[in-house]
Amino acid sequence: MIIPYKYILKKTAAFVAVLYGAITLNFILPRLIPGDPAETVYSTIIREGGGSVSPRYLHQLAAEYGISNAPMYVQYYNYLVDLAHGNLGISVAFFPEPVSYILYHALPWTLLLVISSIAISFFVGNRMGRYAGIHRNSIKDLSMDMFAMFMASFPAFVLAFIVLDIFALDIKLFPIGGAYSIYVNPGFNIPFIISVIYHAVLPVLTIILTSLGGWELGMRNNIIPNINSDFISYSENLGFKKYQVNQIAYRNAILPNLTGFAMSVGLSVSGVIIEESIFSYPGVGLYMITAIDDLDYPLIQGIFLMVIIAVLVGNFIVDILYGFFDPRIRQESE
Amino acid sequence: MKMEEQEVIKDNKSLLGKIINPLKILLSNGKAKAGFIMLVALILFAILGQFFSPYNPTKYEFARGMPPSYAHLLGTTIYGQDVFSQLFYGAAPTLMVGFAVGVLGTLISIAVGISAGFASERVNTVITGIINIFLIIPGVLLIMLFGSFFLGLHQSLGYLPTILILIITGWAFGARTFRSITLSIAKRDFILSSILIGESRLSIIFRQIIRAIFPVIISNFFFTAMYGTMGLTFVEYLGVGNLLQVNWGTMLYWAINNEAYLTGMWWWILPPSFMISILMFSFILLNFGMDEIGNPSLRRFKSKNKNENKKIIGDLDVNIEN
Amino acid sequence: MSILRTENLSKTFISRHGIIAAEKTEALKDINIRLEEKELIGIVGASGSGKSTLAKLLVFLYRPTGGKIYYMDEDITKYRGKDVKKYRKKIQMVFQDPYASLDPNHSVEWHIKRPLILSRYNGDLDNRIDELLDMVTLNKSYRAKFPHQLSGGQRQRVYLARTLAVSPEVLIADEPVSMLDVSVRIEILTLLQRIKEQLGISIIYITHDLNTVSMITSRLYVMHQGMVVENGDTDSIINRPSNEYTRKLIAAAPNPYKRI
Amino acid sequence: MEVNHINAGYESENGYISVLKDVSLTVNRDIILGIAGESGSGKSTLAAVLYNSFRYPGTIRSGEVIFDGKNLLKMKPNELRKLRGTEISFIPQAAMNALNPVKKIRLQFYDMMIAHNIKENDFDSKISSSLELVRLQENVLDNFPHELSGGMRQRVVIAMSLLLSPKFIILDEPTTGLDVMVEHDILLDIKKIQRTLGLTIVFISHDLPILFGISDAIVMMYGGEIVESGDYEDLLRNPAHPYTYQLLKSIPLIGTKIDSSMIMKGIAIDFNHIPHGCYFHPRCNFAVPKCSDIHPELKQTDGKTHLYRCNRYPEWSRNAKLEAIGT
Repeated sequence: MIIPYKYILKKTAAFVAVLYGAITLNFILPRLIPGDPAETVYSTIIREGGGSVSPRYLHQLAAEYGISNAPMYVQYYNYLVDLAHGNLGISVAFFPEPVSYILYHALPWTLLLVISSIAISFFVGNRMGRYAGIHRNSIKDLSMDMFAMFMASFPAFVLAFIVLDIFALDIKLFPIGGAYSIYVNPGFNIPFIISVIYHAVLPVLTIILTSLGGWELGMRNNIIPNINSDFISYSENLGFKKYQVNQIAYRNAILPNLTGFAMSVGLSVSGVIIEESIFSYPGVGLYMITAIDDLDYPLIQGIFLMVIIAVLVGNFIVDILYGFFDPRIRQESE
Repeated sequence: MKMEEQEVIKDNKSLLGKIINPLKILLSNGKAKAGFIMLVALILFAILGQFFSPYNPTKYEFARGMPPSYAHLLGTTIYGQDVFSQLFYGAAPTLMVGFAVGVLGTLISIAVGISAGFASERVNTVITGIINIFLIIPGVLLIMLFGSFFLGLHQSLGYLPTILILIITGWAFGARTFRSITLSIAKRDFILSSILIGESRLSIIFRQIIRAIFPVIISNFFFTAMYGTMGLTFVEYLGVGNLLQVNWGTMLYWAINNEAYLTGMWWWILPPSFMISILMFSFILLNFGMDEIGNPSLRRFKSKNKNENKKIIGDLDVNIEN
Repeated sequence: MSILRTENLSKTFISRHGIIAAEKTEALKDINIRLEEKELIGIVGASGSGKSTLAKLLVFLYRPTGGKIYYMDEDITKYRGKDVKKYRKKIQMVFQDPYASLDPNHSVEWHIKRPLILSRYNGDLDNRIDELLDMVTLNKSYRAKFPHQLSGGQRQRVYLARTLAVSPEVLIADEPVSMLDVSVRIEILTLLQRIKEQLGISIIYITHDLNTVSMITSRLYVMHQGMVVENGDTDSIINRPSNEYTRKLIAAAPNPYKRI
Repeated sequence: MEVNHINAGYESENGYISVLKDVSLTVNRDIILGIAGESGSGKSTLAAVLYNSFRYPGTIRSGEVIFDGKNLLKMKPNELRKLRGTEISFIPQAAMNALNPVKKIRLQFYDMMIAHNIKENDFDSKISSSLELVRLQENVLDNFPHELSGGMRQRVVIAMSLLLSPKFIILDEPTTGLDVMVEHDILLDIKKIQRTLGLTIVFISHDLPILFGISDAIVMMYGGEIVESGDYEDLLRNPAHPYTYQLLKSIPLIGTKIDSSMIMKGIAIDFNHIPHGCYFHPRCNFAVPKCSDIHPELKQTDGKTHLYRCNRYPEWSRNAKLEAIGT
């Protein structure tokens, strides 16, 4: 296998640049929001019954944020140093838990939802698109497309409520929330794993249903020009078997769909955050809603950073894989 | 088919002709036609809603949580508002947000995308980087961040903050499309030829590139409008919009927050969901139909002369995904 | 005084590999050609010989990496901005593929009108358009047509009218007939010849096809791998090629009377 | 191969457009048959019909293509598939697009053999013998198509089409887009392969000089019908149709000077507006009034194998000769 070093190098450089941009944005944005986050947090703590905290804590809080009278570049430096040590500040809503601790516990659940739903909907959606594309302009194609468009036109959370209402409340087939049953022991044991899967079915199903349409339509529109392409008709003319021809068209069509991954990961994470709040799934999204309600800036900031890093890493991996799959991309960048 | 359309266009140079002819092209596609009819019906619904709303949609003047009846076609909310009035009256703002985001977002995408496609390599790389950052960051996060930034300002600014948030989070999709499409068109001989005869860049952009990518612009408009509608429901659902306004998004917010799905008040939660879905569906159909018009290899019929066909298509046949 | 001449013209393409590495490809090496007034010369070479790069250098679509281009004995290599625009009014280029060089969204009339407006033509535009169409043996009825309604040969003629609208002094024709049917080629070639004779425009005809180039040009440059390997009088090159590569080219020229 | 009374055209939004009109021809064994015509003469349509790869919106109204006693057009898809690449093969126009851009050449060869259930042990020997035919080194196998030059890609395509030693091959403008030297080399190779392996080739091109150079027999197409066919020598020396004569005259040649009598007037036929009478009469230098009324039938000259479709042969031919002497 040829290793596309230059391509990897280029992508790594881009990854680092975007990551740095996101980290900096995360530094700037809270400073743009009117009002001093430290003061907001402080007053929230007092309002929520933490009356005993001393005013000195305000200074301490300000320090936590890196908000001080120090010049901007010093603040920025402190922010980067803190970040390097994994210090994301202290949450307000879940006082006195550090943000990093909350994220450490929430992120695995979110990753579980994101990865499983993206994997399944990518696979199923692309297969559906392949089916529609191969039978293009037939009733099979039309019904497939209509289904995809119809599913995509539901706001994600509305669909979630419908699913929740039917499957969890009416026929009580699935639990209404949580990530696992309180009767099982967390750990690597079979009852726990089964319980986790059982609890993940509804949220994953909803995310799949809402994101399926995009994959289906994208794949269909990618595979049709491929089916009409010269190399496909040449393969047919050489007597390739039907499945070989379809496989070639599919493989070539799926490559541009992979670049669509960047968008889809972002969208899926959006979907997941919403679903988690509806299914009370203890992932990042659930904490996010609470954080927004309580104006928990450290937590918002932490989640923001965590999600972006996760998405960037995901994209980076896809990009690198893409370089191995499509030799043309390698050449373009070489 | 193309040939005929071109002829019709040049025969009708009047303003009316300029409106009708693109419409004819749009309606030549089944999916676009279905979407168009649905959209027109919704627009009519929205206009009528501004004048003929049976009750004041914001007043809490009726019995609470009544099921549908003659007096209240879709019953009342838990606060005693008439649901049908809200649905009727809230159509216009919902559509308005969708269209505003569609138009403004597309304009920004065109400006950014085309200038990136036409700029030097370095500028192009920088703009592409910015586009990618906006694409990769989950929209919900941005909506929340910018939403909380605007939270205190909503009352005085009406829908402006919401629209602004959605444009900020929604322009990048289109910009990416326009960038790649412009990059491929800018290398074509007919653009080089215009450079040689001394056309300025702006002139080339406005006279040639915009025309060449017009179907993509329209398709992108519907896509962004779709995003705008979906985004409005998100903004409201996440509670970072102005919840005192009446639109389908806020209706959903209140219905969900009062657990209408648990208390069996289907008449409160289903109508707005249903209407939003129809609106989204019409936008998706129009978007998809326009894609097929702009990219005839997805269409069933081809023009007679194979070679010719290829060349005409060649100018629009740009893979939007890349 | 030559109207156009180059002195050791070179072009090296640098393709970047991310941030560190870069690869250089020498497309042209020390090209010296000259074009006299009212002359039709040919540049012959296979693909990859750098002949298209040369064409694009001469009209400033690329910038040279070495050497100089003289227009009327004036070094134009350092021209920027306005000067480039002014120079381009004197020199125009005809592209290989007439399907691609006309904008499918605009009529024939638009294609000819734009250069007239841009070059501030003061006479009657309508008459001038008809005149130009007439020059390329097309009648008025073609004004309203769109490129896809024309045949390949007609498109190439419309394109010629477009370049003539700028009133250039030099025309660079890069493979103007290789995409056309054999039966149409002669028509375009006679047109080139007539443009030279009637309008006094100097023409560089760039091609890989020795058949057509030998029919209309007075002098030839044979290019191979970015260098001029042979030049001189067309007839003497055809009859007494001194370079091995030229001999191969002549042998490969298609001929119905010669069995393969 | 025998082709009988083919009528074919395209479905469009304005209805059916007829392209091929009652085309019949016979391809003899072990020769190269050239099919010539300008763009829009229906020759590519004919190529697709011959190979039964004419797809919607293209439709075949009637006719049959008999190959080895069987009608290709009536064959079951799977039967046809098995035939393709093994008995009968196709070399397409644009070699740059005919190969899958994201697969190494070797794997594409493998795919081809998997499709025809070849034993895995034979893979490498078959590949190397077919590469040898087109004078390619084996190291091209580990390249992606875009890493090869246009000429090499075309050779790979030829090698692939010949891989399972078919006896009958259709070439659709195989050298378009290649430059003269490469074109010349490839044509020489094709001819050599044809002679050594005893192949039957149908060679389709608009490039008359090449076509006459390589073919043993020639069919001239105009407006979707055959206007002349016969031995290449007959057509070259004694064309019976003015179209052939005018086309040959318009060929640019080294050493001749340009002259306006070489110009072929008019443009290729538009299938939407087919002229009345002889399709060619608006462009014919020898047309008389009756040509715009009577649509000529295909007739035989004395030479038997030489067919033509003209109202005025041999008068026009005599006139042309007189003119040539006069000037």
